[in-house]
Amino acid sequence: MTAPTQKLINDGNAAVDEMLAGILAAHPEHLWRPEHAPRAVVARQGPRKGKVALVIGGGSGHEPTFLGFVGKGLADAAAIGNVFASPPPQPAVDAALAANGGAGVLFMYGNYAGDVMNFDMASEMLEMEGVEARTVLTTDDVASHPDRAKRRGVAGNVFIFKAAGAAADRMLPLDEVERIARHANARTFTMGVALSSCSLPQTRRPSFDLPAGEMEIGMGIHGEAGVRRGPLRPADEVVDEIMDLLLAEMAAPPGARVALLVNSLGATPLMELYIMNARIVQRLQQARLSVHRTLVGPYCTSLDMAGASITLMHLDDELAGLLDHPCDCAMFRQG
Amino acid sequence: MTAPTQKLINDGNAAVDEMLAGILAAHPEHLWRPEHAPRAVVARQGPRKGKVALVIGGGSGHEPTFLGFVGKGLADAAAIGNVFASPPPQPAVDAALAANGGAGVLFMYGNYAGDVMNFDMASEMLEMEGVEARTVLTTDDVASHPDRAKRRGVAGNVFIFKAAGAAADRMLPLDEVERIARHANARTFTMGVALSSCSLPQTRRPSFDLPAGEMEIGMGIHGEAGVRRGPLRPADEVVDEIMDLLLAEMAAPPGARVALLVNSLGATPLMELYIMNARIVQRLQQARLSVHRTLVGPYCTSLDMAGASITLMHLDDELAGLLDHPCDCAMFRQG
Amino acid sequence: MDLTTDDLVEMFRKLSVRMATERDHLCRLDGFAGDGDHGIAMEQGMQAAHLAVTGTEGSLQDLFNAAAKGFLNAVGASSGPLYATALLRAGKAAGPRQTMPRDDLRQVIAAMRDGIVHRGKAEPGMKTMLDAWHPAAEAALAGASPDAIVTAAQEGADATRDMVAAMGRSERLGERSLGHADPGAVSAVMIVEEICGTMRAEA
Amino acid sequence: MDLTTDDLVEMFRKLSVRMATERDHLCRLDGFAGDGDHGIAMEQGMQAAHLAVTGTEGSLQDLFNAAAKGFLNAVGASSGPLYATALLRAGKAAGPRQTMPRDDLRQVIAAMRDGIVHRGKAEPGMKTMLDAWHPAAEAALAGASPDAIVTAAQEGADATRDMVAAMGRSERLGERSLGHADPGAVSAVMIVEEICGTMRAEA
Ligand SMILES: Nc1ncnc2c1ncn2[C@@H]1O[C@H](COP(=O)(O)OP(=O)(O)O)[C@@H](O)[C@H]1O
Ligand SMILES: Nc1ncnc2c1ncn2[C@@H]1O[C@H](COP(=O)(O)OP(=O)(O)O)[C@@H](O)[C@H]1O
Ligand SMILES: [Mg+2]
Ligand SMILES: [Mg+2]
Ligand SMILES: [Mg+2]
Ligand SMILES: [Mg+2]
Repeated sequence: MTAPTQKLINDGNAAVDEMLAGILAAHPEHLWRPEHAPRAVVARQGPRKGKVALVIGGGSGHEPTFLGFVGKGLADAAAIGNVFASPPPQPAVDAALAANGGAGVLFMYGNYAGDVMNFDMASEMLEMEGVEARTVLTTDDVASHPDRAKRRGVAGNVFIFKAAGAAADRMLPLDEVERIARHANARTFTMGVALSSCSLPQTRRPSFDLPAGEMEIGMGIHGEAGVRRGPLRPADEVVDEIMDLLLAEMAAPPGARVALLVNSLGATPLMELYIMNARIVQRLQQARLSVHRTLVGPYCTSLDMAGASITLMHLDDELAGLLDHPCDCAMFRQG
Repeated sequence: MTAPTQKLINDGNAAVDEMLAGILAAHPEHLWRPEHAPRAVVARQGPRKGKVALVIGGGSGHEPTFLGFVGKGLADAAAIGNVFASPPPQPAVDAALAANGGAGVLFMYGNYAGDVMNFDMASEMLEMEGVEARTVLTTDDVASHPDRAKRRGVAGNVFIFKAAGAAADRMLPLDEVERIARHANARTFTMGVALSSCSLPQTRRPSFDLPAGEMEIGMGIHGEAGVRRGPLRPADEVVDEIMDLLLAEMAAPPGARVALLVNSLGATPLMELYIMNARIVQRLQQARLSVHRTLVGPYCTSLDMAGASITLMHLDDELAGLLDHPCDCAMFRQG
Repeated sequence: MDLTTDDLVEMFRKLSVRMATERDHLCRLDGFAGDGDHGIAMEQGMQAAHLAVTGTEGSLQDLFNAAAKGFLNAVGASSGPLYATALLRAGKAAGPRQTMPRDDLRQVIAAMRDGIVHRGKAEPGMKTMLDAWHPAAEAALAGASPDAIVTAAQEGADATRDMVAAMGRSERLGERSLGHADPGAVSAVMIVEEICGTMRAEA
Repeated sequence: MDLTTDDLVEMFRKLSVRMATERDHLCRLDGFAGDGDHGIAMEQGMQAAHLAVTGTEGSLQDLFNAAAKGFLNAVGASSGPLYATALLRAGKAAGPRQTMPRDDLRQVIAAMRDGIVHRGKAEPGMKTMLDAWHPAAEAALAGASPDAIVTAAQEGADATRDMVAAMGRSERLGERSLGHADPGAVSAVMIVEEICGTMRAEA
């Protein structure tokens, strides 16, 4: 019996609620929580009459995803699940009703069996309340399935939510916001590499085993198995393997513009992400692609997993403008 | 012979220069590098005629400290050292000359033997160029020495640099900026806890050993030994031990305002930092202290070390105003 | 002796204890192909379901409905909606009665299977909990003995070892999901066991 | 035979090789009390110093000055300014000569000690490289044999085991620095060894 993994937590079952208390205490100017809705957080600024309510959500353990992206110009509210578990329908309903501005609700979240079932139940419940709710699933994880519609949603969420949130902040109607959200998702491609297993607060054991000296290309943000396991290679080789696949998937013509996210899965520090970026930009230059915007850091994590992911969003003028739109969230600000 | 630590890097000796290339590629609108000065980065906005030039710097491996805090409203330039090694005098001179607005240069950096020797040599070299350079050392690490003047500078840098940078951005004269910098440092208190060792890119071995199940309270951001080693305790107990010491050191009267930073040492994710924050705010409320501003995340890291630090800055109206001053850096934006 | 609401409360108590005991085992199983949390979901879900039924006055259906709501709100995830729907269907099968013949638990098992199919849209062979629930339901409806129903569920769960996941978090693992039983199918066997134990408990 | 600039270049080559070999050992030592990087600093510093002297035409002093600049710019840290100043003082001691009696390396050793004191303001007993350099310098000035100078440095470095660090990164460790030699003192012994080897090398 090995020692439990090293975590600064209390009771593992209380981790999510304690984290939420800490977040609400740290960011009162950005976030509030409706009464009797312990797992819903709403933006102080943002939700308003006549505006489409963008409601995101999913399991915990991916911070700053999801609730860090709740704020003016981005998401209006988020539903918070247990660690790696979709929230039940009620928090999604609570979040939607608190953010509802009478112009409809758009649910956006990663494409996982659990999330789909729970948010669909939430949509049915909202319908009974006379609130129209639509859904756009994110499916940017190139490694998770050959068929785009069956792919999981991972770090690309940041760009996809950002585009939809900007559209909603511009007071576009639900049809338009939904169209833009689907468009943004269709043009976003992510692939990750894991260097260690994460461990759940409740078990404090590695969720899977990845021996030292090994890496797994394409692993999901919950430890779902990836496309290839092998010896850990130098950063440039790892980047090349991922970029080869991403560039082939994206199939953007020379001269195209992209948005780039170099994301930490949790335990990998900035130095390594920027070392990766040095190689990424070389590859993009070789492909004659220009980078309109770069984000580097922990944007979509997998608890304490070591590793990183690269996201490319193939921009057009519409998406570029939406990414440039200002936003002010507790954990993500721009413009 | 155990496997090298899991890192996404290439040649360990090239890590800092590759990281810098990745940073400059990611943040061209924020940072530039003078010709023939490979280890100096300068803010695109910020440095201007008649303004005191705030130049910070130190060893690499603490990202986003230091160069992530170079930008309008904060530092004008930074000198970049090897991993955990003070930069030599030349990059400090290059950074100072590039940022110089004719109103004098203020060097700010953590109090370490190596940094003091190198930056003092840089000051002498600048003097020969007819540029006045003064120095304010940060000494916020409560655990590092009983005598404040001999303490090391750690995560509190963020608040201390921020206050001085805001003062300089308001075009205050060198005397004033220096006074404010000393004042800010004197009122800032940090203490950390390590849950694992970091490892250097060149060695890829743990720099020291901290067995699983153990923690070290007060460890420095380079792995310098702390004040107490013992079994890892629940987050609330760890926070209480640190807060007891910080509150005693700060000795702020009931009703006082503080700025709070809950910092990751690198591998510890946001969830754990926010769980800590839930307890921290309870302790502050008990002490009848109010939190004017909270920062949570990786602000001053120690490569891939797991652990966290808590920083309290005892505010007065002057410091509160300076912390509220807007800044726009590659890795830190506000207002 | 007929099944009373107290018997039902006792059944959920046993389920809650059982899932707590098996938590880490189920998490490990989920780690091979999924996200390693199935044991936590089942522990929290059954604990909440037991808490809910103990706090509920009313018919057997009222208790099943309370269990469904409790399970769902505590868990979310995939298991939440699946077992919430299963328990609602179980309540319908039990109906607004204070007691029912224990043999009617056969309809309860079948109704749970139907609820899981309705919610999850999976089919047998996709390496899900359905691969345990479906044979169990068929055996229950065919009048098999409680032991035979459990055996059917167990054999169904064992068969998932040779299946490639085609649903849920663990979809598209190829080899890695092969060789390991589906965690949801394994926990399903435990639930079927407890229900059949209750069915058996004549007198 | 007198010491030529070629001999000096050769000495820095040996120092560069030596530090590369001892890198991990010095890092481990630095890990007990400091930040674990001393071996890297010495390896990169001496490598740069060697590169600098090979690229320099001129007097012994010119070569020492080039070595100082090369070491400093490659390293920074504590070792950089300390050894840069030490090497500048060594150059002054050697003077603008193309050759010098090998015995004058005694003054070089003493000058390096003086430079380290000037730059670092430490005193013997503070658990620094000075605890090796100081006794070595005293022995050198007292006319001790090359072997005796090395022994003096070695004994000084060994003595740091029982000292509590009072300077540099590793200050205020109490117990933890006790029992381990100071990495800077240990690398100093290696440098003194190479210098004394060169002093000895009467062909
Ligand atoms: N569509 C579905 N139909 C039936 N069972 C499913 C479906 N999707 C997932 N499952 C079951 O759920 C189990 C995983 O549950 P759990 O780990 O609690 O939720 P999550 O997958 O969200 O982490 C799987 O082992 C599988 O048996
Ligand atoms: N003020 C000083 N005077 C003399 N030697 C010093 C002084 N400060 C540090 N040292 C020496 O420097 C060594 C550490 O060097 P190094 O690890 O390369 O730099 P850093 O401490 O910056 O990481 C110590 O072991 C000690 O011998
Ligand atoms: Mg899950
Ligand atoms: Mg160092
Ligand atoms: Mg699971
Ligand atoms: Mg050192």
